[in-house]
Parts: sequence; C-alpha cells; structure tokens
Amino acid sequence: MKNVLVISQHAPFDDQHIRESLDMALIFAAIDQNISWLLSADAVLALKKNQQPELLGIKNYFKMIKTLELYDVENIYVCEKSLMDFNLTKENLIIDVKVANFEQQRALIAQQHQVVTL
Amino acid sequence: MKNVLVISQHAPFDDQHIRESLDMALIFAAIDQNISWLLSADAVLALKKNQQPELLGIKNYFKMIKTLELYDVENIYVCEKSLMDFNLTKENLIIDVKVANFEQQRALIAQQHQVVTL
Amino acid sequence: MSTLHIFSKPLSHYCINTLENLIDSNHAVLLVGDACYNINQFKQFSATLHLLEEDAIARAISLNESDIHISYAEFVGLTLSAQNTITW
Amino acid sequence: MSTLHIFSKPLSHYCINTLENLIDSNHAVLLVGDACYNINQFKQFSATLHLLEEDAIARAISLNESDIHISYAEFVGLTLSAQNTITW
Amino acid sequence: MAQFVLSLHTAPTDHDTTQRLIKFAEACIAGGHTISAIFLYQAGIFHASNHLELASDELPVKQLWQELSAKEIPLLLCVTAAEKRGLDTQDTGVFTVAGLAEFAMLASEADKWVQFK
Amino acid sequence: MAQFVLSLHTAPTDHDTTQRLIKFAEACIAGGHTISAIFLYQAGIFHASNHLELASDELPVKQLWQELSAKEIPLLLCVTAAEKRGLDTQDTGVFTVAGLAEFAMLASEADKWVQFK
Repeated sequence: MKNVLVISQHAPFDDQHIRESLDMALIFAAIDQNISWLLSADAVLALKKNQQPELLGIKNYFKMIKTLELYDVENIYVCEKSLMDFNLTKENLIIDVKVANFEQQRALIAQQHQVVTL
Repeated sequence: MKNVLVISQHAPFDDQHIRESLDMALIFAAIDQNISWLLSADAVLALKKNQQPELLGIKNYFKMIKTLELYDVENIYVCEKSLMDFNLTKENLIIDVKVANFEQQRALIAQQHQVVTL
Repeated sequence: MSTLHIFSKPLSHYCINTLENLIDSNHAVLLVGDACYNINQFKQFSATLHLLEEDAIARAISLNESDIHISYAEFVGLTLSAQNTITW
Repeated sequence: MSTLHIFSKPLSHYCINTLENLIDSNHAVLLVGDACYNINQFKQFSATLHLLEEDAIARAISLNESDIHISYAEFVGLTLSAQNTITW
Repeated sequence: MAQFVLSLHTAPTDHDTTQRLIKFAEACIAGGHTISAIFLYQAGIFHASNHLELASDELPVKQLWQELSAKEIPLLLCVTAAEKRGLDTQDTGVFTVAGLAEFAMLASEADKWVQFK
Repeated sequence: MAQFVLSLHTAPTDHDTTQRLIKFAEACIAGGHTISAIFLYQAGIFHASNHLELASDELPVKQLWQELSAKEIPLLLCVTAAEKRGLDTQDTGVFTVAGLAEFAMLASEADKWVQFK
C-alpha cells in the first residue's frame, strides 16, 4: 500500500481543478491506497458551507465532497493559514477536516510515496 | 480608427499566451487600427536577447517579434518595474520599446477604446 | 469615462505587484465568479467594489452594504458607462 | 530522502505565501523551463538550486557557480534519490 | 443602443465562466443592444467541439450555445487557435470558423469588447 | 532499476512542457528504467487529438509521440477528462483510452510518479 497525497490550490470554480482532485482522491481510495487530500490557498473555499452552484446552472459538486467519508477518505487536511486568510474556521466547512499548520503539512508530505498537485 | 491595447503578463513559453498576443497585435495593425502592446510582469522576458528555443526543438517566435516594426507596430511598451524585477534594461531587449512607468501605463490605458489581456 | 476592471478569481491568481498600480482610484472594479469570495482582498484597488450578485449568492457570500451588488443588466450598463473594459 | 520540488514558471505564478512554508531547507529544488529566468526568486527556498541546463541555455541564462546545472540523466537521478517529487 | 463583441478564452470545462458569458449576452440582447460576434479564442475554441459529453446534471453547455445561436448572434471561432489545439475544424456545430482578422474587424467596429475568462 | 509513471497536464500548445516530458522519458529509458505509463490528464488529453495541425518549424508533437510509442511505452489518456473537454475518444492515435483507476493502479505500483506541467 502506498501513501498518496493530492494537493489542491485552485479556487472552487477555476476550471475542473477541485473536481479532478476529488476524482483522484476517490480513485486511490477505491483501489485501497492510503490517500490524503490537502486543500491549501484558494482551494479551502471548496469546503465552505451553504454554497449553491445549482443557482448558476452548475452542478453542485460539493455534495460529492460530502461523500468522501463514505468511501473511507478520512485524511482530509486544510491549511490553517489559508482558512484564516478567508476568515473561515472548521465550523464553516461542510466536512470534518484536520486543520494543519505548516509544520504538520511538511510532516504530511514527508510521509508520502507519491504527491500530485491538481 | 480605434485605439486597441494588448496586455501580456505571461512567461514566454507559458502555453501560447505571448504568441497569441503577438498575433493579435499584428492583425489589428494589418487592418489599420492604432494598436499598442504592453508587456508587463513575466511577459517582458519574451523580449530578452539571445534566446534560442530552437535548441529545445521549439519554434523561435522571437524572430517574429522582431518583424513588428515592418508591420508598423511601433507602440510597444514595457513595464519599467518588471524590467527591473528581472534585472533587464532596454539594451538587453531584441527590439526598441518604450519603457513605461505606472503613470505612463495608466495614461496609455486611458487612451484606449478596446483593451485585451492575453 | 474611466476603465472597468473585471476580476473572476481570488487575488492570488493575479500579478499583484504590477496590477495594483494600473488601477486608478476613480476606476470601477467588478468582482465576478470566484473573485467574490474575499472582497477585502480587492479593497486596495477601490473603496467601492461592484459584485455580480448572482455569483456572490451562489457562493454563500454575505452581501455588505458598502459594496454595490449588481444584476446582469447593470453589468452591461457598467461596460457601457466605462471608457473601456479590462478582464484580468 | 527528502522531497524534490519542481518549478517550471517564474515565482509570480505560484501561491507563494502557502508554498514557501512547505519547503524544508534540506529539500531539493529544481528549476526547469521559464522558472530558470530568475533564479534569485527561488533562493528563499534553498541555498542550492538545481537548474535544467538545456532549458537555461535556450533562455540565454548565464550559469552561476553557486547553482547546480543538470542534464536529463541527472534529472532522472534527482527524482530517484528523492523520497517523493512535487511539480508545483 | 450599443454594439458589443464578446470573446471567450476559457475551455468548456470552466462552467462558471461559460454561464456568465451566456447570461451577459442575454442581458445585452434584452437591453436592446446588438452583439456582432461571440468569438472563441485561446482554450475557448473547444466550445466548438462536437464531442463534449456531459452528464444531465451538469451545465448544458451545448444547449445554451444552440439557444444563443437561435437568437441570431454570430458565433465564431479562431481557426488558427483551433488548429494548433487539435480541434476538428470540419465539424464545429453552431460555430463558424473565422480568421482572427475577421474578428478584429468586428472588434474595431464595435462600441465595446468584453472578454470572459 | 526503477519503475516510473509520468503524467502530462498541459495542452499540446505548451510546446515547452511537451518537449521536457519527452526528453525525461527518453532519459529514463536510456538509464535502464521502465515507464509503466505516460498518462494524459487535465488539458493534457488534447495530445491525443488527431486534428493537431502544426507548421513544419514547430515542435513535431505528433512525431515525438509516435517515436515514444515505438519504444513500447504505454501512452494512456483519461477518458473522463477527455469526454468533458470534447476530445473525440474514438480516434486517439497512439494513445489508449483508460480509466483513472487503471492509471492509479500503475501509479501505486510505480517507484516514482513525476508530473509535467
């Protein structure tokens, strides 16, 4: 079993970056690898509560993020500084995440066999 | 006749941004509009002398930049601060340009009918 | 008649150090799409920011009284009242 | 065994304020493509930077003694000697 | 009443920019203005692909373009941008293949050019 | 000797990234290593278009892929990424249409995964 980390830094509706990150995380979980997902910078906004892209005609992919737990993707990390930059706290997020400071993020990276940025 | 300004900010080999900026500038010159081109941020590197992308197998489009004068595209502006950021001076560039400070760039923008960023 | 500057991404997406100096304080700034998430990031450009209301609501952004929330008809109007438009 | 960080664009392309804190001083940093233009921008990450020589030469970048210029064979070697690789 | 040209620079996977351009175009028409062209440039040219396959709960990109086309707004794409990106220019649906010069003419005759990206 | 997977995330218009991935792949092979897949993801899937038209002084993208294919390196593309971007997945030249799962398996068996963008 490999440790695989997906890192996302793009805004929620910037092309398909976050959706393809999500796909990648789910696929590695499905083939029983030890997958982690780190959302940093603008990507933390993808976890913000009460968003309704369907009002714009866009698919509400945030609902798919909520299913991560069902698929045993439990290692979801959010950059502490990025949350603060957007005035968000754990309570403003749609899923339960691990808030990580930079030292914890570096430790996370050090444990990985493969790291992919999407 | 319209005043049209193309603004470029991407690095020289970042996809086709600079090449498509150049195409746009040449086309507006060909249809006799008053075209200007402003290169700012990483885009100023596209004017750096002695580059040889053909060594990488990539087309040397810098030669096409040198033909701008032939096509009467004379209003080529370069951001003064960006040149300094990359330790470049007018003498390091492949064509004769107008080095513009921010005030001059704002005045340039104020004169335009259409502005396009590429 | 001045310039209308349109942003569709959070500020980190842009070359801030060259950009901030190109926007005059009398220019209009419009935030659409993902630029709506953090309005404060753009306050340095202009005291009054325009927000595309539909985009902001879909992102659960609380509308602030100091900002101007606009419809698509007003977005069209802004482009018409500006000398020119720059989509960064 | 540490991480190899690969950059292919000038620094302004990246989310610098979250990135700089993810690179340990013992990590390896490799500049390829347009990242080679301004090596100094990346000095904050590591005192020793690796440059893909072919990419630097094509861009008329004068090679500095304090930087390590590598071939493609050495690029492959760097990925093998690293615990993992991140292309930013 | 004013004459607009709009240009789209993002790929069809950018659903957010796509819906915004389309709503802006509709608001122009509703306001009595004219759109002399919506021009696909850069990665925008992929909107003219006939192989877009999207699930039914996604933004109905193809249908939205058909609706705009029915309003007789000229939908153009840049042939040079398309060829170097690998788009099949023989089969571009409601979009018409055009040269950059053709668009530049329309842009220089228009009152306003608004880019979407 | 090590086993690599490489993934390409940029469109064929990014000639610089393309030539770099190809030279890296060649250096892997020359060094006696194995490449279990080069995987096209995100905008990289457009490398599998059969409609790329480039002038003779441009990077010969198509020919470079054919040369890698002749070295029996598996060239894969992600079908989901392709469908939502409008690539014709019936006609992908030297590239084989694959699911993301197939690539993820190869990536988790490989010693190294290197991304190119």
